[in-house]
Amino acid sequence: MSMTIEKPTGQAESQERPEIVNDFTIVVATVNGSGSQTANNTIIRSLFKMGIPVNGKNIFPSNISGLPTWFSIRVSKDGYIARREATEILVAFNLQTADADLAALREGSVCLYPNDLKLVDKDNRPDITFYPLPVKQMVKESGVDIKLKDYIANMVYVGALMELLGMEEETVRAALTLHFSGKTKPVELNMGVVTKSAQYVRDNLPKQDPFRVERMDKTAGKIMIDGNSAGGLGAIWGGVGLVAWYPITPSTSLVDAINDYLPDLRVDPETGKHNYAVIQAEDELAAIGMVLGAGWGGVRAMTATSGPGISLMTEFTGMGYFAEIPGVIWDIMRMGPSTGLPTRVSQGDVLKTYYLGHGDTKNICLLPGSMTECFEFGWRAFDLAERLQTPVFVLSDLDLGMNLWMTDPFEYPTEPMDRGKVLSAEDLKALGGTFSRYKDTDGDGIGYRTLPGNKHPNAAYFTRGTGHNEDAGYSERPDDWENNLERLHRKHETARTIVPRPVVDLRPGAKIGIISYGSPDAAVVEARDLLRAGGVETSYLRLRALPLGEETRQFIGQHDEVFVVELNFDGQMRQLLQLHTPEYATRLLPANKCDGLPLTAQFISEKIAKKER
Amino acid sequence: MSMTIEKPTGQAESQERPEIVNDFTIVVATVNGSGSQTANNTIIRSLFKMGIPVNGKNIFPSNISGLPTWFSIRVSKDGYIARREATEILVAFNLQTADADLAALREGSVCLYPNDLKLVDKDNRPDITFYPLPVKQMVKESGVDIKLKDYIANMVYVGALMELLGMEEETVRAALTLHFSGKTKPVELNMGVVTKSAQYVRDNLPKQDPFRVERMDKTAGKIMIDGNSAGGLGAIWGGVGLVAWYPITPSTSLVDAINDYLPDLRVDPETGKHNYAVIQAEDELAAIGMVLGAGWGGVRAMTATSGPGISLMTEFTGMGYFAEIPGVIWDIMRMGPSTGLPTRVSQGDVLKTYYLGHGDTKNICLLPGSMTECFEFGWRAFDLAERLQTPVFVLSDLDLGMNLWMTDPFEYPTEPMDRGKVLSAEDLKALGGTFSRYKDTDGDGIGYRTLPGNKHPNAAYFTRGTGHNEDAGYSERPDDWENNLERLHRKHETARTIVPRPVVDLRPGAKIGIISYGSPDAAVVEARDLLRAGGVETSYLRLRALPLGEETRQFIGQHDEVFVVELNFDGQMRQLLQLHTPEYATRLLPANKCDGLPLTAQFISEKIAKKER
Amino acid sequence: MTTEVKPGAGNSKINRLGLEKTDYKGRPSTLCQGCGHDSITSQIINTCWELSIEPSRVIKMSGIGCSSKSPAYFLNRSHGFNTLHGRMPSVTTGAMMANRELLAIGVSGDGDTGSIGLGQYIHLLRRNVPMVYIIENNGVYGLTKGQFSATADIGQKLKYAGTNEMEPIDLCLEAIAADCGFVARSFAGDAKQVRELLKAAMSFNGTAVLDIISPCVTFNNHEESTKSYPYGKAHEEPIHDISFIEAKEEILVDYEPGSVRTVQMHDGPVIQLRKLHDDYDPTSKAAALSLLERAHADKEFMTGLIYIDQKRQTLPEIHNLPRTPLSALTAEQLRPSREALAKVMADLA
Amino acid sequence: MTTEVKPGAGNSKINRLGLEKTDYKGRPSTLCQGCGHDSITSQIINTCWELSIEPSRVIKMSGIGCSSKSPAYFLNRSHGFNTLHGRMPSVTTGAMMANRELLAIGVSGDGDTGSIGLGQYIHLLRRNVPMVYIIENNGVYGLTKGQFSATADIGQKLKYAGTNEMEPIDLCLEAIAADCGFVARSFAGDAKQVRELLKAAMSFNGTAVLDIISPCVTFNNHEESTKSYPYGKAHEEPIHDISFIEAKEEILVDYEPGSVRTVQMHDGPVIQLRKLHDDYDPTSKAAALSLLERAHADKEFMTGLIYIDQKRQTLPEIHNLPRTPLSALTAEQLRPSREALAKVMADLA
Ligand SMILES: Cc1ncc(C[n+]2csc(CCOP(=O)(O)OP(=O)(O)O)c2C)c(N)n1
Ligand SMILES: Cc1ncc(C[n+]2csc(CCOP(=O)(O)OP(=O)(O)O)c2C)c(N)n1
Ligand code: SF4
Ligand code: SF4
Ligand SMILES: [Mg+2]
Ligand SMILES: [Mg+2]
Repeated sequence: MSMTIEKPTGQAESQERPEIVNDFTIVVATVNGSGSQTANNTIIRSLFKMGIPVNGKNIFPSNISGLPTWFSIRVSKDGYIARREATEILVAFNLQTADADLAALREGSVCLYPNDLKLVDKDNRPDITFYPLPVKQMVKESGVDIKLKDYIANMVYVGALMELLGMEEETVRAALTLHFSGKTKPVELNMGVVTKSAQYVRDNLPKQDPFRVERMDKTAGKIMIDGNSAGGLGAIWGGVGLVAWYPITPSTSLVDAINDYLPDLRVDPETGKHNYAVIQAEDELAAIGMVLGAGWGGVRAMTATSGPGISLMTEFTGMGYFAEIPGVIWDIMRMGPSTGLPTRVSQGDVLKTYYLGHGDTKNICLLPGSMTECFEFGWRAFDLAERLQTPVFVLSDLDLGMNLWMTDPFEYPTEPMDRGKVLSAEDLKALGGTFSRYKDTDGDGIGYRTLPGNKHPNAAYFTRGTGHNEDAGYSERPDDWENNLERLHRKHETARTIVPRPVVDLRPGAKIGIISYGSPDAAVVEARDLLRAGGVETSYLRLRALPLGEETRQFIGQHDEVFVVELNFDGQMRQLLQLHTPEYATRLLPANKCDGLPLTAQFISEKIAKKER
Repeated sequence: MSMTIEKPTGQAESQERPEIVNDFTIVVATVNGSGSQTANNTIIRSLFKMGIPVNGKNIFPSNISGLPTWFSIRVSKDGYIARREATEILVAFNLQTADADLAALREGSVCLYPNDLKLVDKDNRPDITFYPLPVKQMVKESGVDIKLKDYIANMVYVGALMELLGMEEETVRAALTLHFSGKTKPVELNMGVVTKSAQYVRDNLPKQDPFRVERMDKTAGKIMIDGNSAGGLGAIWGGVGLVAWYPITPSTSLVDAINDYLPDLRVDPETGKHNYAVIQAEDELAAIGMVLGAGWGGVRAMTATSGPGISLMTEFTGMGYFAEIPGVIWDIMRMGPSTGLPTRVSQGDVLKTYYLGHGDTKNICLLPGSMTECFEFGWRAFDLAERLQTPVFVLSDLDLGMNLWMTDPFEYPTEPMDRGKVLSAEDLKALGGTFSRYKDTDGDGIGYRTLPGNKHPNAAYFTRGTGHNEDAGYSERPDDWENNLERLHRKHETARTIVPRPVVDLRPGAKIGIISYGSPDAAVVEARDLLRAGGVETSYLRLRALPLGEETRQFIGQHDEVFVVELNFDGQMRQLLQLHTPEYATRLLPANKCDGLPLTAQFISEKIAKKER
Repeated sequence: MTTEVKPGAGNSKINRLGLEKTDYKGRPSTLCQGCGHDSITSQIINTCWELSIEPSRVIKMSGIGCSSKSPAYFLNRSHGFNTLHGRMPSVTTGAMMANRELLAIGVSGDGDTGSIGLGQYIHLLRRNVPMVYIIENNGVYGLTKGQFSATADIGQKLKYAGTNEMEPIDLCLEAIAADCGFVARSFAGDAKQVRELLKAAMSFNGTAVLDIISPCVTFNNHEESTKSYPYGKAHEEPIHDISFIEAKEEILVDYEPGSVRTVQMHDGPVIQLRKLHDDYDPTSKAAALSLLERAHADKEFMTGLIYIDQKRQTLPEIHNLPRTPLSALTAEQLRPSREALAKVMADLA
Repeated sequence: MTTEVKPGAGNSKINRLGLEKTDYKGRPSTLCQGCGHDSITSQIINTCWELSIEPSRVIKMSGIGCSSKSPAYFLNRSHGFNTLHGRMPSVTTGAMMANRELLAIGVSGDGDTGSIGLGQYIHLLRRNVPMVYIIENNGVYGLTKGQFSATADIGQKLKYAGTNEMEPIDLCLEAIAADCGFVARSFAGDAKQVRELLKAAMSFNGTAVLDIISPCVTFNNHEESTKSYPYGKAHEEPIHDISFIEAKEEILVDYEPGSVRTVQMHDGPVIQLRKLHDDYDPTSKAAALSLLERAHADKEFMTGLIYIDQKRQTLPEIHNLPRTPLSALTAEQLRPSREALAKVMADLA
């Protein structure tokens, strides 16, 4: 992509070109709003259906139509799904960027482009195989209505790639069928152009490049999904009752998914009544307010937002923390500060969210690193929020949330719902009608609560963000205040032991450790292989939640150097790790990047290798 | 005070009681809204006018009238002004708390109370000297109108103390005159009761306690003021143009002071026009928005708020940081999280404010520790904000802001105003009309800006919170984004070198260091004397700003153990210090307290002594 | 009229639920002696007792301010939530969606609603969240010691705050503009009207706004202030004499025809509006708008039920919620089956 | 009429400042082809050029949204500030207090103003901050891909967003309730009316609200949508034919008496309102309220200058600011003297 500065890979490829099978990257450059998403997903899904590990990343603008967008499809027989900087096949369908995109191509690559597009530099790149496609003409021939013109145009490169790479026509049809949920008319219309285009290539553009695909069996039993849909499904299986939200990229599609699935899954079959509500609030302050109101009322409530929304939720987060009200907040992290880059990925809210709220607050944060975890944390977040009576944040990101990932199907929740310490009227009766809302009866820092509507005459208590004693009475007494903060601290220590533990891969003899979380996992996995190939063995700990726990301390202690891989500028998780393990503060080395793009294995391995040399 | 749990001081006082001169604490317990502030300030000011170091701390409820309030007046010949836990003289004028207040009195103390108030425990405290006062009767005799009843009643204890302690009648009169800004009628009315009460004591209540005051010369040339007035004056001498605010305790009195002084100081003598505006916004989001709008427009703009307001300013702070707009935000810290204890002190926003805003933000924070610094940082904050083109926070607290402190008079600003890098139309012309808003021309990370209204045809640029290049053009390019964050980082490094440096007192051979900031300074100073008396020598570094600098690293390096003294639960500054000096992370020990009360020297010295034993 | 009627058996001190008035009391007030808010508090207590409202059915909501403290001073037996400054609307929305069977009594102030909370206020009204929304309107920020609020009249003077240069916001006009179906204005000094309006509001299905002038005796109670007791007592102009009649009671007094309007509430009770001077139709939005606009122009202090419209759906109705509170749903109703998950997964393969 | 008039010498392509229209252009728009916002953008360009407005006098303000992007597409020579979502009002307030001599042109959206920004919008109007406040109203959140906004009509259907169950907020009604002195509604498809209203707004001393229906061709442009081009073209009902006449020009056309109302703007120009069907008096608040209430009830799309009142003081006037911008004051004017400090200190001794 012209947007990444690609250094030519020194060693020129030899003349006789060996085939390269199931191991290359396609970048489709188009104009956003032109419906290329359909075409690109078709390519991904058909490769997937051919059993070939594949992953797609959409690098799109914060705009509705007319600006450049790049979609990179990585085909990897070894199952690597991280972004690569190198591109082997360019689909140059955007004249605004075509020349720059071409310039960024590594030696020996391939370029498909509409034959009416003038590539200034074409003749200076003998190393590239060019395939000009008669897009206009084919669209004309297809005779579709003007509104669909762009969509159809994109099918031309689908057909061409099908032919050149050897994709199976049937899988392409199957992919389109899935996309149009079985409606034959659009499927046939698009398939028509795909096959025409393939035919044209067969007749006029002899294959001259080494790249092709070949059926494998590496996707059997897997599904493809984006993290926001996974998270939405997780919330539904977590029994979400109220979703209050305000639209913001890249979190919107999480609520869209919930809206798509809820009617099938949660409408009462007898009465037709909705056992849920999704409310579009007027802003994020209202959204989090509704969530806390509902959580206080005994319903599993959530919102989904991104950086700017998190900032606006600061005051309410502090109240939820201090008045001890359950609620779930998804932050699909995008690039900040401020409005920043709404359509680019980052992990820049980690430290901020952990400490969100004035005064001494520390919030529970879950850190999904895969589609299965987006689903699992989707339901588990509610259990933790109700058990710990506090807002729980799920920090996903744009790469996880909005891109299509290959994954194992989701496992049904392994545990029954944990509704936490709630006293019914009967419970209260059994207790002789005495109850102190904020008393640490069990030594875990968590008190018992009652829900509004509880008929027991002693059930009521008063909820407030001001100082209070064990009985929820207003208090300014220094000892009440201190005791309360100490109990909240105990509660945080309890949380430390019940939040999802890190995933650790300890390599015997490895002196170097890597700590990461969230979407960079894919790049770390690949980087470790690269490093191992280069003779550098590493251990790996993937964090899955804040607060940090004991395993993490041990892991750091077991290595001479621990690189913290993350997508932000200040190394926010590294800072939290240094605070967690002051004794090892100097062992924790930064391996962070912050340019809005998903991390690459190359970046990580070079960072570590350089330090090791 | 009944609100602090006071452990009896083991060793009982001997029988023959030596005089105790100018060295004791008076606690006045009343009901809030009863106007006792007048009486208490009268006592403080008259002691001050007698040349005796004195300090008052108001421990009041978040309420308008009817709840208990305690005012503690420390008289200290040695000039110690921190809060003490021990009380020698109790004015028990609040029946709600009288018994508890009495119970909390150390052995051998004194208790003044209205003779119609029944003290349950009176007979079990032979160690206490009791002075019953005929308050009702004197009020009746004074014949004042019912509205003033409470005020007058308070003058009764002023008179009694005057007599018992030996305060000079003239200084009391002078204090009242100052309070009523010279109006003789109220002065005489109050003085009447004061003298009557003194007379009554002289005639009926023979002195039986050892406590008295004696003229000194330790307050010559000094003034008494509260930190909010000092800060307000500082802002005025800083040339503040716009104040946009929303009322919140304890910051309100800062804007009140500005409103009181501005008309005299900043109305154009010829035209009568106002060279300033103070706008009461509808909330804190609007207040900070107005501040940034005015800062962008070229005016020195500020707001004052406290915790909840800081939370609401999170999003705008990130925009100010990223779009690089000057503005000054005073946070008079009160106890959080959430609404917390609105009338109690804390330093709980330090870490939060430094990192305020989603994404990678780091904000400049000034940390005044005295009245002179409240004034100085009041004007200096504007210089820094305009020089660094960013929001600058001044983190004061309720103790500094709302209590009366003795201080040297304020020094006229030592430097001319620094309006920062602003290009006029002429400057632009000289530059040949070329200018890049976000270009690091000088290598300090700070670009040049133009103000709206600049007539040069090339002066205009577009301000936004989204990604931008050096020319302020919208950009999603990864390299533009990264370069911009790196420049902002350079700017932060520049800030590190120009913010107020810490005040360091290095003691040869001291193995223990103390780091503190803000209002605890008074307690630290006293604690170091206590420790020294106990054979423990300490060095002391008082921070005055964030980001932290090199001196601080060196100071920590020079000591085996460094105690971080602060008023919050999580040791927020200690965390920032650990991140600043990972190599010394384990040397930094917590000495923090978080109960809503100003810190005492006893707490600090015990904390350190215990560790040292 | 209802003021004469004692619920429960005869003149006894217990209501239909067998509860005494003390069962509806709260903690002792910590507000200033004579604060208007306290008199509204006692009318809330009276109303709930007289209507025999089950305390456990009530949630007491508020924002931040002296007014917002009041929920602590009534109905100790009800859950209460003293939220954040200006945020009572969103929190109450969530709570009522969680359990639509509750009766929400919200107490806010003119600063809490008219300044920081204005946006949430209007959006709550748009959603028609079922609740009684009481604004204890004193024209100042009491708890922060007397600054002007957005409802203070232009030109008004206060010792501390100086002169107010801003046009006031009329929270009733805002409510009507936002299609609120129950909009009333009253005066804390008019106990009977406050009580009758409270009863009507508690029987209304939707958001019921009561903008009650509630003098701040400490900071804003001198004659010239339109928010003071003296001013209110001198200038209050009720647009009608309102009485609330529970269906269960027969109407004791009846008037000559034409002199009375009756509004039938959807679940039985009746509001009786006795004409005072000119006849006023509270079901006409146009009438309501011009009444307020006139009152604003001529600085008149009109009180009573300004507008009522029972047609709009409430938020739980719009969302087609079951009668069973969402908070009472079982794990089975909340978590879809294994089969359902398997099917979704299959579609993604 | 003005549409006929070309400023500058005769028919030349330069205006009184000697600037060509291109001098008023911005960067190329990145909005969708045919977006209503772009047609408003070109009217802003035309207006500023025709009125010979000094570009350096203008500040372009906005919030966040497709609409809020537009300031980048006009007046490259003016400072611009694309603030935060819903926060254009507060930032503009600060900027205009800093330099009252500027002309603020603000562009917001229905989501930016009616949802997240409603509170700041109303409080800006209360303060009467001098600015042209344009709401490019399309009934949806364009930039987040088509959710309903607070101005979407109840019952409206969209493929993606489903059916809208909420009553719409009328941002003109809100403006009048907040005593805004210039309230107009228009349609992006009615270029001439938009232009004339813009000219009037730019000559108004105070906040001038233009609620312009500006179709989102990508998400909300089908016939049934009241915010679509087809609907607008079919249903727009101008309440008068408006023309703006700069004092400098003599009135070219004149009509038979009674058929025209003229509004004299405080600094010279005149607004001419030619009667269409029934006579409408835009200086009557009562008339304006009932017009909007009727339009709401009968779902009519009335456009034109709904309300004008030039009596209110602006915020800089209220604060008694000098004509010299605060941003132009010298260090001497800003920092009091040593003597002044000494005196204050003495009083505290
Ligand atoms: C976010 C925030 N800002 C400011 C405050 C300070 N504050 C507390 S109450 C209040 C105003 C209350 O006025 P009103 O709602 O009219 O209630 P009243 O005290 O007059 O009854 C303010 C500004 C706060 N608690 N939270
Ligand atoms: C605090 C915050 N929340 C949400 C968003 C996401 N967002 C961007 S624009 C927009 C709505 C814009 O709608 P409107 O104002 O009507 O403008 P339009 O795009 O329709 O012209 C939203 C919700 C944001 N940028 N900031
Ligand atoms: S300050 Fe005013 S509003 Fe607050 S309690 Fe006192 S009288 Fe009531
Ligand atoms: S999405 Fe709608 S509002 Fe946004 S640019 Fe496109 S047409 Fe305009
Ligand atoms: Mg009030
Ligand atoms: Mg819109």
